[in-house]
Amino acid sequence: MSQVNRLPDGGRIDRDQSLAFTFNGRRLTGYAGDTVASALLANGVRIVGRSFKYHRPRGIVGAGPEEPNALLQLETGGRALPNQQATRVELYDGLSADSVNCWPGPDFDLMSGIGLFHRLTPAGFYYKTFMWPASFWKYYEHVIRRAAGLGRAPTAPDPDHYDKMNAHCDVLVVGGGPAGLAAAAAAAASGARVILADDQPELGGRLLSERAEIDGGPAMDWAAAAEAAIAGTEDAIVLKRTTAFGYYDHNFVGLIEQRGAILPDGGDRSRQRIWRVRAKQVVLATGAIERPLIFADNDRPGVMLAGAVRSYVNRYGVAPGKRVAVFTNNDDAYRTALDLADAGVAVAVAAVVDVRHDPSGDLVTQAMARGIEIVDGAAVTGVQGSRGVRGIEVMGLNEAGDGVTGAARDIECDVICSSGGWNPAIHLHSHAGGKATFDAERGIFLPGETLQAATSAGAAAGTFDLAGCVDGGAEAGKAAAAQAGYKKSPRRKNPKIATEDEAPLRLIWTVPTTAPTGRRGKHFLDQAHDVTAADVQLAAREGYRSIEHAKRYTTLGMAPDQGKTGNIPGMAVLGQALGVDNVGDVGTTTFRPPFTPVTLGALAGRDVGPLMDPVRMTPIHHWHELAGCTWEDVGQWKRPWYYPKDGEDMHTAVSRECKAVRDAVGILDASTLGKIDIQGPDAAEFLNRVYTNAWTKLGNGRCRYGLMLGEDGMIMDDGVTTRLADDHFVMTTTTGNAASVLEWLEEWLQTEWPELKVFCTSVTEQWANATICGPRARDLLAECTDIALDAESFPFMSMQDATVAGIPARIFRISFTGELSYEINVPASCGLSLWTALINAGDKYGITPYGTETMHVLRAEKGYIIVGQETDGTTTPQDLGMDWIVSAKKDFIGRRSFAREDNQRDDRKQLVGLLTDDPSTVLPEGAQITETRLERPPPGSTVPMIGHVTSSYHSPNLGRSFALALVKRGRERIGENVYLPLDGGVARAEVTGPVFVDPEGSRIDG
Amino acid sequence: MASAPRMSKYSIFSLVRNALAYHEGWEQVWRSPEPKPEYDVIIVGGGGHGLATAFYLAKEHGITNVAVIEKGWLGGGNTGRNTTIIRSNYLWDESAGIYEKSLQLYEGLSQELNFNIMLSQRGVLNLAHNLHDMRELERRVNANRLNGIDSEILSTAEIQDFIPIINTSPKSRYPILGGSLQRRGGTARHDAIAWGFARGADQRGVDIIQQCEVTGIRQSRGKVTGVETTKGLIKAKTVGVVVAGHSSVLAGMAGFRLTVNSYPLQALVSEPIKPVLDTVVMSNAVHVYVSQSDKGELVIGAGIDGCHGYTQRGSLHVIEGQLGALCELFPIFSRLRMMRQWGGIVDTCPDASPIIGKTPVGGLYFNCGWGTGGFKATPGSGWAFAHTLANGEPHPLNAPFTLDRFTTGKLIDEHGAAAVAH
Amino acid sequence: MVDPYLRQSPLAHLHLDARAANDADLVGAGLRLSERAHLGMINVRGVAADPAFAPAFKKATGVELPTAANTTAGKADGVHAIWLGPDEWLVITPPGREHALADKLRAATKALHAAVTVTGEARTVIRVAGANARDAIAKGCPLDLHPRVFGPGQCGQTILGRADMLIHQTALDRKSGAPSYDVFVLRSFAEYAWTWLEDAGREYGVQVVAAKG
Amino acid sequence: MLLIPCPFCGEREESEFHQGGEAHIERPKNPDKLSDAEWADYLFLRDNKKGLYLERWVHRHGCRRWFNVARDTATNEIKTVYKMGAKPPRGLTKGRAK
Ligand SMILES: Cc1cc2nc3c(=O)[nH]c(=O)nc-3n(C[C@H](O)[C@H](O)[C@H](O)COP(=O)(O)OP(=O)(O)OC[C@H]3O[C@@H](n4cnc5c(N)ncnc54)[C@H](O)[C@@H]3O)c2cc1C
Ligand SMILES: NC(=O)c1ccc[n+]([C@@H]2O[C@H](COP(=O)([O-])OP(=O)(O)OC[C@H]3O[C@@H](n4cnc5c(N)ncnc54)[C@H](O)[C@@H]3O)[C@@H](O)[C@H]2O)c1
Ligand SMILES: Cc1cc2nc3c(=O)[nH]c(=O)nc-3n(C[C@H](O)[C@H](O)[C@H](O)COP(=O)(O)O)c2cc1C
Ligand SMILES: [Zn+2]
Repeated sequence: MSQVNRLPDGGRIDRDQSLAFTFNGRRLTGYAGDTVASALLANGVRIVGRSFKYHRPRGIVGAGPEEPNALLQLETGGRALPNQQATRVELYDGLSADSVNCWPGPDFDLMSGIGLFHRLTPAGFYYKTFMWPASFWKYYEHVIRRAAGLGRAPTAPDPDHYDKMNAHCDVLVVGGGPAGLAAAAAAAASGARVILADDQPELGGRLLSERAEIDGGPAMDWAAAAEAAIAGTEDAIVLKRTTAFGYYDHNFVGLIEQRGAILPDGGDRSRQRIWRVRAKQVVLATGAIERPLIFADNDRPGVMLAGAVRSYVNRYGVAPGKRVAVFTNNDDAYRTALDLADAGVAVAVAAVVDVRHDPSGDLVTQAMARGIEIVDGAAVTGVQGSRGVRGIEVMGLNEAGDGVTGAARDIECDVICSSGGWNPAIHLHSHAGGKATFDAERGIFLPGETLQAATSAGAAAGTFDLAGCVDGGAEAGKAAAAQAGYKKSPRRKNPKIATEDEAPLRLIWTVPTTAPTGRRGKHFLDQAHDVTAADVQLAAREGYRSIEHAKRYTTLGMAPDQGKTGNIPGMAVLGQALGVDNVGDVGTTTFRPPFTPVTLGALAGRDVGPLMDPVRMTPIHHWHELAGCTWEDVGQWKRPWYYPKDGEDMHTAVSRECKAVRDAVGILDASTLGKIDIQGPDAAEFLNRVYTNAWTKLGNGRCRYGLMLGEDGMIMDDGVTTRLADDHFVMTTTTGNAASVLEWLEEWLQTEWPELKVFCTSVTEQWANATICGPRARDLLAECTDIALDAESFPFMSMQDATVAGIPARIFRISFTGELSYEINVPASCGLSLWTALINAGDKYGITPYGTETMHVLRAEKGYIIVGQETDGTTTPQDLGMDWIVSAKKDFIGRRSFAREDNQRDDRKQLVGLLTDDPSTVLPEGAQITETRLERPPPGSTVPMIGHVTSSYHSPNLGRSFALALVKRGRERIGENVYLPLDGGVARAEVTGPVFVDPEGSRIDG
Repeated sequence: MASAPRMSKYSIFSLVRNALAYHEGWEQVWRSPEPKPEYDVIIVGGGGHGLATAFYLAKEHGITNVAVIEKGWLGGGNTGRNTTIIRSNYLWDESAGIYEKSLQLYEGLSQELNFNIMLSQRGVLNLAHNLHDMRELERRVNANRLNGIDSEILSTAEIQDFIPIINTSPKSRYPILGGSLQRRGGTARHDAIAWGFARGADQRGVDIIQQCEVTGIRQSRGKVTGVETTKGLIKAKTVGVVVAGHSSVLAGMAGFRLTVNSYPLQALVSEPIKPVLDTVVMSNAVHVYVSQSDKGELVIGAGIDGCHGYTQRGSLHVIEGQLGALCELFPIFSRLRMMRQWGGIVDTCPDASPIIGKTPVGGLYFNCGWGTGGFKATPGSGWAFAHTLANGEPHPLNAPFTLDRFTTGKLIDEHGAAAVAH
Repeated sequence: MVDPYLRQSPLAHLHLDARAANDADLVGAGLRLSERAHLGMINVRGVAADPAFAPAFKKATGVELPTAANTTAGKADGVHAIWLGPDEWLVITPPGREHALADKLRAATKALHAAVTVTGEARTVIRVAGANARDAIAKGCPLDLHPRVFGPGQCGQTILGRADMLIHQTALDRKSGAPSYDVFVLRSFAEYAWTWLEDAGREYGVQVVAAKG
Repeated sequence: MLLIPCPFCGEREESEFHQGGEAHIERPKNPDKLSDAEWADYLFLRDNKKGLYLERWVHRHGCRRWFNVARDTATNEIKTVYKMGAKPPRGLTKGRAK
């Protein structure tokens, strides 16, 4: 049998289902129910990787999310998953895993030479060196970067997908150990909606790893019954393989569920799902995480957590070694000794080394009875074997616990089970602002005051006996349900659980050896980042006295395991180095989400690819698409940019479209413009306040252009508003601002002027808008409608209801191009019909669909602005020469700001036109303008600028280029030259007025 | 006054020497003095800006009877939680001036401080996803170049060459149309900035007093006389307040209000991986930015949270949104995992520019409003603020950034350049 | 009145009728989707506190004004009213009846501070039914749709993925007992919402069904 | 991730809302009578309080109504919500940043 460490029987694995996998190319087998870690251990693999900084050989330490060392690269290509904790990956057939951070492999790693220089590379050494010569840092950095990092990113896009589920419940229970099961069962029994989430494939928590009994039978039988009871209640959701990763404000908890049958491949389902849970009450039954004892060379492969070894023996049927020593400061680790002793002949317990004198609890007595040697009042002072434990050196511990006494004794062993006590997993409690209180006796942090509707139960609350966990869990579940409004709870009987008497632990934070810490072997606190007790002591010595400084200086707790095993010992080492009385006063670093790393793609969910953001489509969208337009993104809308005919480039297409509008007729889909229906007796007064010009006297059926300012006096939006009746207007806004303008209007109405009787309703999408534009527009429209269209009957800036192509329509005679123009609005569902009718009827007039680019050229030729292009949040109406639209007679939003000093400056930038010397030069939009001819300066020196180009095009109508610009004192400069330093040299341009075509406005009537 | 306590220099030689002595000979990077009853200048806030101010006060102006008062641990505010992006490609002349000064100081800072701040000038690329973005970039690049700041436009193809793993597909929801690149931009090790300035200031005699919160600002006849702290009253006739997210709180103590609003700004890091991204990439339109640290994590951020707050944590939906954008831009990041997320408290100004200068109270100066983007300004801001404190008048570099500009209307609107945080 | 053949629903290009015919024999799909195109909709604003308003509304529409938050009144396949806010309602009519009803509403509220706007063109309605309707929607909607909280006749304005949605639980499905929802989205978002729902439903099986109007 | 009780629709997720800054900033009745400094005060100067903070929210993706929220910006605890135009509930008054 190749699984040399597999016990002959026992465990929760399925020995009938053998699974093949590879590790660093080696073919191995394990069983269904194994994790990669248990399978590797079963196969006798000891070295699973190399350490981050010193490239020391490392083995498996834990059996869960606390694992610092066994971070593997899973699979390859697009399915690669770096840095996976072997202890959390369920084995599957065909799995392929590799070690990270070593080359060519963990057994022989070329970088291990680095370890020789370890004395030169204490915490933070890089801050002190690599500075000379200054210019060399980039080479040093290159080397540092290559050396750092762990696994490798996938090399192809993710073939899997992810999704999310919003969920609500009365009681969310996190953790499905005895406490969580009891809590969930109690809450569910009361009728509350319960969600129970546990990160393991099976519920039971620690019970999966222990030989505990409840009601006289295996505790897992009790767990199975509890699970069935919960799952059996209406509305309960039980989520396995689901980790609560973050606890956020107002009882919002993020869970991540693994859904694919195997970790790296979701199959047809989403690989992982984020549950966004809003709970009325939360019970945190997340258990506790064992912490190691910090002794010299405690990172050698074979040094493991005692509780983890119990998991391997009891849950996975694996004995990680043949001769196991236990090193403990508490009674719980004796369970490991007992379980190993009971595991059969394959494994022997070398000894229990206990830092306490005369340990005395029930478990100790049992161990003695089993004939296990107990070396009390002793310390492990050294580990033999650099590539794997071969034995330990043990010496007596002095009274104070800070020195060793007596003679050294060697004990042969290949595994060391280390236990320094258990830390309640208060991570989630702390995420959302919960306090932690220090229990100095036990050296642990307990959940304190919380800002959330939450309680902790079981080991997470510092209750370590099983009976207490079950009882406390049930109480917490019942209380949570009651808080959520489910007061009635059925009577339950407490299960019978025998409790062993356990003696207190003895806190020894760093286990002394024969030399000061750091001089003989390394005492690792954070194996993932290679942080030692000496590093933390150095930090303290150098003045990084705050735990937060020490963390950042040494990188303690900053690796993917986030210091689940090392943080608390690290804090204590710092406390001792600083000489504080109560190490708890040093405090913890801040617990932050996620509890364990969360896939970025899962957090993105389905908001990627085609669903990344909605594509907003007008009713005519698909016509444009068939016509082969190119699109411009405007907010979420797609708008036709231009319509290239076969072989046309943008320039040719746009020129053709521009000519068509000025010479014949063009048609534009303007459906995206914002439209707001404004009704009520105070509607005109309201417009007076939000626009710069006056609205009271506007006649019914008449249209007026308006500028909207922010209260800071800067232009915010513009558009045409039409009076439909005395108390009824319809406002148009720019496409991009449609939603924000409506919200702005509502804000003023609701918060500032509730006395105004006005209602606003968005009708943007109620109407499709086809705008026909050009000298033949009237002829075209006449074919489709019966109303009189001559300039007198239907004058510029007016509106009429009519039927166009059989469709009821609102026609607005307004123009953004200076040409005769009709904006025909029809019910959106008729938009496409209208459009095709106009296209067909317009054929004989040479109708040409045009896009936003042509629209921009044509409006610029007329000097019409685009908000966001000619304006940038610092532009006033006066800057644009639009004083004419600013009423002096009334107050309006923004008016007071004009009077401020800066708006009175005489060198403000003003809107002007520019004509380059060379008519073929189209200036880049955004080009900067200088007063005199200046080249671009060399880096480090500057050239004064007087403005910039806002819009710039080639105009087929002018037969040349032209531009609009904002230029200091621009209007005074008309007729003068300015300069534009560009990539290819300096261009010269003459300043002109901003209107290039038809300044008299004679074309407006066709 | 307090002479330099220790002057040992960091170098490869000192490293070797100390290694032989088991690193027991290293001196404290800074002392932990008890506050004196009075100082010439008090700086409230031991973030990068406050410490830089103290350093330049001592170094450039010879004013060393200075206390920096920090309520927590130095560098623990936004300085300790930012995404470390450094660049100077701002639009307006005023901003270009101070940010470029800052970048220049950064370029010599490791040597000046004798502390490796790991300035990594790997380039900062701003992406454009629509025509409006493109125009804005073009405008800024042109302005930068006339302001002597290196800046260039990259086409989509050039971007693909530059960053092979980026998704430039024209089929993506918001295709990349181009970008602007400042090659001198990059990142630096944020903690090192705080520690290096602290060490430099301390060596020159500045008292850095941590775990000491300012609880009141004493005034007499319109002039500041000192600050009340959790360690008692400390007097000074010149007080500079540099407390970022807490600026309004301090202004409240002094009896006036500011134009800043404090918001959570979040960031997160992925687990560490081998180098895949050698540039800082930012996108306003899809709202995300990312770089890879020397240690291997992807450092990822986006815009501020939606509502005011002093909680130093934010809302998950903001993170969810930014990661959608990230996975669109970098499809190979989808399977990587978030290792840690956190928040800072940023003090945003209506025009996305800072306030550095006088206040209604004589002798009391504020330096705040850096919002989402003041890390890059740390040395420049400290340099200019030190000048202001030393002379009682602003330096021309910070003269435009007055509180008064909100009265006159002379705002310096950097929303375009300030981007999604940075 | 416009000829119906001139009108196109925002999902017309997806040829849902053909797909429905195709899917007619599908069994076991957990999600059933259809477009209820061209429903008449009237946006009504008014002052709920004005004692004359509710009666005027009732008189014109024949439906009680729903004043309790997140509730509706009337029959989901006839004229009904949906609460949108404290002074805002959406009146739904069978196709083609909205203008006449809007005129009646205008007349009835003439003397009051009210606004009546026909807005049905701006939206379409996707009916989401089947055993997994709630699950599919819950993938992108933060509302608690659990039957204890959100029952037949209830409504809410909220979010679906990245689009705004008005959701109305019309009935419990007669066959499965599962709730069925009308999801109102702006027409420009219709394709997004449809695609989104189909994608959300993939794991449950999606059947396109013919609209019943 | 706040859960905000819209006074009209009930408790809803933060992502449905938009915060509109400090509450109870009234537009001056007669802007022309104000000095530039007073105008700037109205436009830009804010309490930005740490602790109990009165702010305006709009239920953007819901009923589109604006309302006031009294929230502790140091803990995110929402003390109460109240309608526009209403005075802050007793004991929850406006004040400077503390
Ligand atoms: C997530 C995030 C990402 C960012 N990314 C970037 C980026 O990529 N590039 C960039 O340029 N900028 C970035 N920034 C902004 C940048 O971090 C800040 O502008 C900058 O660090 C501010 O430095 P500071 O020294 O002014 O403030 P801080 O570092 O915040 O220092 C202020 C100090 O004042 C102390 N203090 C407060 N109140 C008191 C009191 N009453 N008494 C005594 N002390 C007090 C605080 O404890 C704190 O230490 C980011 C910010 C965040 C939060
Ligand atoms: N004697 C001792 O020293 C000692 C110390 C600690 C624990 N224990 C024993 O351990 C058990 C504790 O019971 P319990 O129920 O409190 O804890 P548990 O450890 O049995 O169960 C906790 C469960 O929560 C899961 N979990 C943890 N964090 C999670 C998260 N963020 N999301 C999802 N799931 C998460 C874990 O995987 C585990 O399944 C008892 O049997 C107790 O006796 C004993
Ligand atoms: C640029 C940068 C890189 C970081 N890298 C890591 C990291 O690799 N590992 C880690 O645990 N935290 C990392 N952090 C986050 C810090 O641990 C911490 O969360 C942050 O400084 C905020 O402090 P707080 O969480 O203690 O409040 C990083 C922070 C920054 C600003
Ligand atoms: Zn609401």
